[in-house]
Amino acid sequence: MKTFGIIAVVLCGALLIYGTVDFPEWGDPASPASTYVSPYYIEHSIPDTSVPNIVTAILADYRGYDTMFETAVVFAAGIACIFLLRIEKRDSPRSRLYRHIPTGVTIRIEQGGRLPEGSRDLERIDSVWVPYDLIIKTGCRLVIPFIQLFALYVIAHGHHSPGGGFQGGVIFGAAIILYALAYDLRTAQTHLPIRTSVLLSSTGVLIYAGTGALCLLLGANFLNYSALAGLLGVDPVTARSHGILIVEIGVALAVMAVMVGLYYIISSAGRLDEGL
Amino acid sequence: MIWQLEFIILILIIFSGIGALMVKDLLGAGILFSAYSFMMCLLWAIMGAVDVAFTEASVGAGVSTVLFVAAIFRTTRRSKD
Amino acid sequence: MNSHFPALIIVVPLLSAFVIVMAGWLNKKYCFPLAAAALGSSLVSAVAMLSRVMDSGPFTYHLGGWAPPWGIEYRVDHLNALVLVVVAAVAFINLIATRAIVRADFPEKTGSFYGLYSLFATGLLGVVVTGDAFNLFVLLEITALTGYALIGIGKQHAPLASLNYIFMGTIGASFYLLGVGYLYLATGTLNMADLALHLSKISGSTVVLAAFLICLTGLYMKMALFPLHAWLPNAYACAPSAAAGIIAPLTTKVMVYVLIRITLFVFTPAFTYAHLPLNQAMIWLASLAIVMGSILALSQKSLKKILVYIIVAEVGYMVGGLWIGNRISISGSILHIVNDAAMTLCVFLAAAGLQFKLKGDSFIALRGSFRKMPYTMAALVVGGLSIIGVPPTCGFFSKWYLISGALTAGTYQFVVALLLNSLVNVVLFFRIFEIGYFEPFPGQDSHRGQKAQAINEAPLSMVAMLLLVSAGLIALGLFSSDMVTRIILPSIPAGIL
Amino acid sequence: MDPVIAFIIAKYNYWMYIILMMIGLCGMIIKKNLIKKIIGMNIFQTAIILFYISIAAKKNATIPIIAHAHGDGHAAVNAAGIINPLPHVLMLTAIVVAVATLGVALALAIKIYRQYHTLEEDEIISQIRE
Repeated sequence: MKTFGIIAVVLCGALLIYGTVDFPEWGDPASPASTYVSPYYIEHSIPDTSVPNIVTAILADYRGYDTMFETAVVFAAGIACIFLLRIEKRDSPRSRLYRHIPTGVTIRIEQGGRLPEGSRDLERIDSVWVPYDLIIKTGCRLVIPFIQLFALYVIAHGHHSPGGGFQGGVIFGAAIILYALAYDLRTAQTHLPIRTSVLLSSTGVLIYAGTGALCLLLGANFLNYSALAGLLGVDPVTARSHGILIVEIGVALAVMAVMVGLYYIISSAGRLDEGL
Repeated sequence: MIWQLEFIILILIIFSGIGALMVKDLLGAGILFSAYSFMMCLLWAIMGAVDVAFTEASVGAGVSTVLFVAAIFRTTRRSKD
Repeated sequence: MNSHFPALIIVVPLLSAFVIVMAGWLNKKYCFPLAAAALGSSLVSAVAMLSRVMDSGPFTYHLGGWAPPWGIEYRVDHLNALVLVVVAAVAFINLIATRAIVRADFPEKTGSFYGLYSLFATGLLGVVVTGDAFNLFVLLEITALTGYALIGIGKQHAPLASLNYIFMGTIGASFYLLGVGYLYLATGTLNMADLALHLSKISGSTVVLAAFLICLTGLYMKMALFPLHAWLPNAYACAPSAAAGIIAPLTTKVMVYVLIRITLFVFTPAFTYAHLPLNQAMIWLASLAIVMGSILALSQKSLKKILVYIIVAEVGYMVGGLWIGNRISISGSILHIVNDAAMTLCVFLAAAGLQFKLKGDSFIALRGSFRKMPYTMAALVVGGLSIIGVPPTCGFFSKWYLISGALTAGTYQFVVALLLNSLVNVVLFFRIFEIGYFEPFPGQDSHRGQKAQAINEAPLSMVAMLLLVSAGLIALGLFSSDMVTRIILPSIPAGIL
Repeated sequence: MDPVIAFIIAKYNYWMYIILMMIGLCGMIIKKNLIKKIIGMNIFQTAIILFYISIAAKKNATIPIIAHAHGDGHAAVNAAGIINPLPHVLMLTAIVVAVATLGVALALAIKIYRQYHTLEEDEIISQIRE
């Protein structure tokens, strides 16, 4: 089986290399790909949408329909993982582990006994091998606000510099995942429970599709932001630029919530109690 | 495009790709795959695709590595081939 | 408002999917009505678009207000208006029919299930209506991703089958993406109508031939044509019956539609049928798919496994009809897309009803099912006769067009494969009817003195939908001749003799 | 320089994606472990993204962001000096699709491990046969 696989793949590779015989020269400016449709984007992206970053202009305006379905793909992945792995039944209350910080002694309490949560020098841990990581916890507490600030910058500055909804949303999600890694899944769930993350991802995608439907209701074609000019009180070109910004915020919200939801579900294999 | 730099990165990509498939320990494979994604992001940055490189760095090298390690934590680290 | 129908048919189920998932977490009882309303409105707009195309010809819709080569464009002509109505109807009927099954199988996950269900229907509707090659890839990914989740939730080894489906489906979709990349490299545009224009000028270069072959392999892998069909039997047999009711009838048929759209409308017929050895090889491949599909179906022990291998054989019908290349055989394969979706829906709904009530669909469980579930078995009989190809039902007419097209083109191996498959289908279905009708009910050893069995029929909504679909099979059969003349023949491009 | 060397120099960049695609395809076919197959699938997808990016590349052209101060006149932008932005947009979609497929594949791998307690395909198939 192994040799048959290698032979088939090498044959397919040779065929593909033969297929590149008639390719245009690599990187030559006169190739059909760079002389037919793309020069229009390069020359007209500022007069049409006043967005210097052409990739963001194409992504959210000229081919905004693709990006809407791309956000739907991210949303579908989040819902699919929750649908596949989520375990609803509350199994019996298992033993709980506590560590006495000054002495490092771990205490196991059986049959759902509980300690007062407020005690300062007793800390709840998921399993015996969890190290006492004061440095990681305080380090992350310092770094996370700046990561989130940078994520907001990436979303807002998508018009002028590389970045935009997807990258900003993922970085914001990564900040929350870092928090869940530094502490444990339970404390991260107090700040952003799985229910809020699903509702946030639905609102994010609804913002995107809703803006498109709003343009439809205002009479223009679907996702034609210049129809928002009357609503936003600006001329059609800046209305397109604002439309792109609204859509990027929707994408960022959806991507952030889905990445956090994916991490919660996969790291705890659906039980949402013990993460990494 | 300084083609020497690009050539080195291509070699690194191919080695980390093959390494990610060859190494027996799955956690090592996950880390090598994250290195592969990061090298890919560098190659695209050199080729001028800055938006794609940014996305690959944050989505490819970032989140997919966390998902990989979380999945390996929930399954097993040993693999036979 | 009617000028916005192409956008409405996609946007309403898409928005409803997001609202359903929210409702799933807030208040579960709104999920089913929302999904039914959204898919119902898609069905209405699909029928409205079909009637508009029939009387005033194809029309286009520019997304985002940008003209075609720069923006994304929807082009609705006879071919995809017809397939749109089929997709919307099958999705709506299956939703209504399998309501009780969903409430029984996933009591606490109905919100996510109906969200994924309407996203799946949106993806299929989008694949059929789009006029942009890359947009078709993104919509294929939505359909595939929701399909993996809907299949992966099933019992026994459904997760493994779904993971194999992921591997094969991703390779197929990536090959299609590579093919579109080759086309973009050669012409510089992504719009299908624009591509057809530019490809006719440079049809000599090997890049176009390489793009053609790569696109074909990708699409064959997605539609599970015989040598690449390994993922389909386990995936559809282990899927939960509510999900199998929409995945089985539609995914392969929509992929055949995409094959017809790519070969006839992007690579114009002049290019597709120019390479004689390629056509012959494809016809032999299709005949092989039909024969192997029916042989593999003979060796199966449960109803669903038989139906799944029949799907593998049906894909061979449509691909063979396309490659024979004359107007009759192509209209036969387009008509077969419509008929096969309806037939597969009928038999899969019947199998879902049997599995729901008899707790299993192996031959032992099916014994005496005529007495217990008369209406479901009656619908299974109509579906079986249609798959065999008995005249009043629609299966006969599409086979008739395919066979007459093959005879005029002189490809006799295709005719032999079709007839052999019909005979094997007769054996398959009459074995099930014989078990269902004559075998004594396990508790009852002799025929004499049988007291009337308690009719333990499937839920009312399912039985009503089953009878509607089986009546539809016969109606499709009766109206197939003027359906072909008024809708299918004008949809075939001019270059075909 | 004879034509073969010129041919290779002109086209070698396109062959990079073929090598990576073959590595990915080999990984999926030959490897038995499910996680290895998922890694192979992802390598396969990034190879195709590399192909699109090498279509977009232009010799001595800048990145697709038009440097312009706010409010000044729209300077004439010559299209030959800027890299083709369209494949970059398409590949943003392909990267996000690859991560979404990776998430669902890992979720299914965890479900399979919970059912069969192994990730090796041959052990799983032997368990199914019993």
